[in-house]
Amino acid sequence: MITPTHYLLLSMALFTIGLAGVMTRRNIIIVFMSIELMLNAVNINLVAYSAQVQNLVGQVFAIFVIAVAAAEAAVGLGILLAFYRNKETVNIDEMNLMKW
Amino acid sequence: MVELVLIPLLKIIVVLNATLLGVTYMVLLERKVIAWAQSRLGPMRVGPYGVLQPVADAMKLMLKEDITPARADKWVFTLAPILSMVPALVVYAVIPFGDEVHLFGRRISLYITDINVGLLYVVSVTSVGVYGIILAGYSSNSKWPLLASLRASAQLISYEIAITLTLVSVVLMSGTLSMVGIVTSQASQGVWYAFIQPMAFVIFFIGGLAETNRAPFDLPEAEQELTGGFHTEYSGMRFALFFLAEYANMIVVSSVATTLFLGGWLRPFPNVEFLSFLGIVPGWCWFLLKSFIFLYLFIWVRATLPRYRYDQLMRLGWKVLIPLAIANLILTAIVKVALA
Amino acid sequence: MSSPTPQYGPMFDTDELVINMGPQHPSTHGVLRVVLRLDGEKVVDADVVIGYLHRGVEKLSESRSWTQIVLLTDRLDYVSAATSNVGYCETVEKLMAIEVPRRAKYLRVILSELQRIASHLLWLGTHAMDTGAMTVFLYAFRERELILDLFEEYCGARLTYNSMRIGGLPQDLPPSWDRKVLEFCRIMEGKLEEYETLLTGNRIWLARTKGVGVIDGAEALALGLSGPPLRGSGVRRDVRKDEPYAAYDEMEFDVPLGVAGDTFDRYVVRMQEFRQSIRIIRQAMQGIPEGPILGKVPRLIKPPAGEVYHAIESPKGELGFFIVSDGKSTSPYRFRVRPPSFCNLQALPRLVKGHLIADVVALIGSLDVVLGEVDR
Amino acid sequence: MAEAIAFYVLAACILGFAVLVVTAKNPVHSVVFLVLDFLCVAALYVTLGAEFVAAIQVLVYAGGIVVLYLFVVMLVNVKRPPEAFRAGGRHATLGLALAGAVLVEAAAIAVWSRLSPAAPASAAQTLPVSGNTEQVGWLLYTSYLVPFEVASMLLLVAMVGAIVLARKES
Repeated sequence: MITPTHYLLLSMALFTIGLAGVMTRRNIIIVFMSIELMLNAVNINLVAYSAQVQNLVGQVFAIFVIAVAAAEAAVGLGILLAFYRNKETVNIDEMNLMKW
Repeated sequence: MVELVLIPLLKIIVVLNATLLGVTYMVLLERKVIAWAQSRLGPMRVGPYGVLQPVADAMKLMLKEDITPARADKWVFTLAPILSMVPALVVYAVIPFGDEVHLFGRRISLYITDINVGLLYVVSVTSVGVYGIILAGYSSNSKWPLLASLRASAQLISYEIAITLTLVSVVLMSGTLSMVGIVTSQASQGVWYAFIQPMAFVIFFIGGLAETNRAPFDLPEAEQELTGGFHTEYSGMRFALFFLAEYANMIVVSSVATTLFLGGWLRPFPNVEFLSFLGIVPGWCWFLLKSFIFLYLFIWVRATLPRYRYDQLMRLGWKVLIPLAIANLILTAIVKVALA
Repeated sequence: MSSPTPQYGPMFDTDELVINMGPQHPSTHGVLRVVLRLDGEKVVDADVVIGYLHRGVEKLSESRSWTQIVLLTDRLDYVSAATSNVGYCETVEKLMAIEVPRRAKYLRVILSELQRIASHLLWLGTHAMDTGAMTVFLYAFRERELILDLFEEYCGARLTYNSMRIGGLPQDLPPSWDRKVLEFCRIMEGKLEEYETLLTGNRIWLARTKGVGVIDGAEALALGLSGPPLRGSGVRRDVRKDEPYAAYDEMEFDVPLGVAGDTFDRYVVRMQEFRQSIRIIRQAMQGIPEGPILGKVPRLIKPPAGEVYHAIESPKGELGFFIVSDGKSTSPYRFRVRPPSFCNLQALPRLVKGHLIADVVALIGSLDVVLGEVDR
Repeated sequence: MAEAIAFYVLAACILGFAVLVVTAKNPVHSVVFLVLDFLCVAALYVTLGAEFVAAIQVLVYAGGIVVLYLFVVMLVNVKRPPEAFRAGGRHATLGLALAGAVLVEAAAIAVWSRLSPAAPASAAQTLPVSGNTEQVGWLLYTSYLVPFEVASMLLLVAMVGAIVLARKES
């Protein structure tokens, strides 16, 4: 029997992997992708509990999360491209200026 | 057990095989029709009138050396054709080829499954197909395929928007996303949606040409410009997978268009009693006939028209088709609310 | 992508992509190589590299007898051998001051114009094919086949005709050949309508050709363009009119001109030239005089010392031959061809700049180059 | 039983692909794993009866957002992947420690929640429509209309912002 706890553990593990990626990778694109993983971990929780309590609000929120993720990806990658054009790097450690 | 596992499994086997057979013969059909359009004979050597040509082609592609370019990203290079073939085949799961038939004392529905989000499933699965193309271009370690794959992905993503918008207006009419539900709602409303959504129908057809990389939107495979396209570096069976995927996608687009706009398996004028003698022909025959008309149109267009340029293609997609599709959607919504 | 050795090389040129088009490319019409510098799909610069089909025709001619050279001229513009033959033979005739019989002149006009139609058909087919309209290609080749049959009946060859002799022609017309030519003219007129239906009014075709590769008359002249590319820019220059050779002074025909100097105008000019060629063939067929087909030519051709330049209007443009004879040997001292394809091709980098890749193939097609003539 | 098999297989795929996303050297490989990961997550949604979210997951995430990532990777990754210069990861120790701490914390919550289960599931919501898509749509356009509109505004702003950012200054 698969209980919500199983889903919770899964989502937790996924979140942790994403977090590890954010903290350890140097390529900002991979950092972005790790954030997407974390968002997905959240979504799994939302949907799992929505199924558990027979209430669709969880799914509605999952959709909002996806919308926000899309917006984040668009703007984030836009900033990244603008940055890359000026500094010719995607290394997150080299992004240490507030302005230039 | 029989109901749950055996019958769906049999259906999947039948549909997959029929699709692959249809795809190979689609190639022959295309060569023949274009040949006739160009006052040639087309393939004539293998079998009578060349009917065994697809067999020979398949043999050739399987026996050919499968070359991986030096310094290619081997892993992705192998994955790309698979990623483009799988979505093209998976879509067939929700396409209703016909109503129910009685076979060996059982009622068997002529579709693998009918899911609540059928149309959305089609759209989302086909949207994954673009990865095959991008990754093929990237992994070949060659400039022409890279250029072609960038073209292809931009094209697919742009035209997907227009197509999806037309689908939404159809969904507004039918009130359901289920593919079977869309057909039955056409039956109950007594009209094919092509007649009440002509604009959506035309936009869908044009977008379908672009989505399947067919002329006049075949820029990603423009041999005269890009020496072949994103699959330039592919050979043998991996090339064959791209090839099959393209034709499988053509059949998908025709099938979806048939389902959405031409009443699927319904006979022409389903509500006119006078024409009820047409009901003798089984539904799946009507379905195949309508899809075939679409496929013929694809080929006909290819034989007739020159190719768009990249910027013109983008302009057509973004400045003509998408606004028209949005306008059509809004109009449909207004009319629907006004009538309700 | 994960290269083990760090590279700190220049990283600011990542926007431009240098890409090699040809010599093995489906739409460079042979072995042309164009090195393109691209910004996205836009062409920043183009460098035309030629020489992949160089056979040394000019040098070879200096060790061949005057008659043998006719064979070599076949292989210059190999889709338009007859006009090259005419050009060479007339040059030598001019050097030797040989009077060519009128019947031979008329026949030269007929063969030249048939050849012009054949060459333009090949251009039309490949040009349309380059832009993706593949049916036109096969239609054009269907009609070109008829011309090849006519040539085969006349001289036995289908591509390299060797159809001229210094002083006239090798043989008279085969029986009932003239009737077949007129029949061909009738068929061709109908087929032209067919091509125009497929292309001229087609929105996509117009979008692909209008405003692409615009060049004005002055610049076209400065670049040394000739033939349809020059006339497409509105410059009235046609060797057949300006310096009539063969029997063109007795023919009545118009010189079609373009206005905008874009790819579409070059297309229209050539389409009109089909009709003018048919008109010329009909006139020549009607007015063809009886008489000999070969003038008084010495058995051993040995022109007097001197140099000569003579140009004709080949389907591609102004085809000129410059020959120096030392008066002693039985082969030219210096033999030089002014090939229209070569001169037209040098406009390509100028034309493609700022356009997209798709336009590059359209423009190569629109210039109508034959690499055999470019590289010689 | 079938549910358990599906869950464990999918969970293994999701976690495995996620690890590969984070560890792959080549960013393009990372993107490919990310797509596969998202597809598995979508499959998980299907097993949970959330077909609509699953379809949206594939359509928006796998078919849209990740394509964007792939584009950017191909655009910027041509010459110099950052990891090629210095061995080892950034803040490797700190990062992994932090991740471990989060894992422990979350596990603790999970265990605690298991020991004292939450209030029993409330009675199933009654909506005037049936079918997953219809129900989600009903909620989106009734109770959550304002958040929905806010989300669409957000997307619009993001779209404009992305175009402004990515445009070359002329």
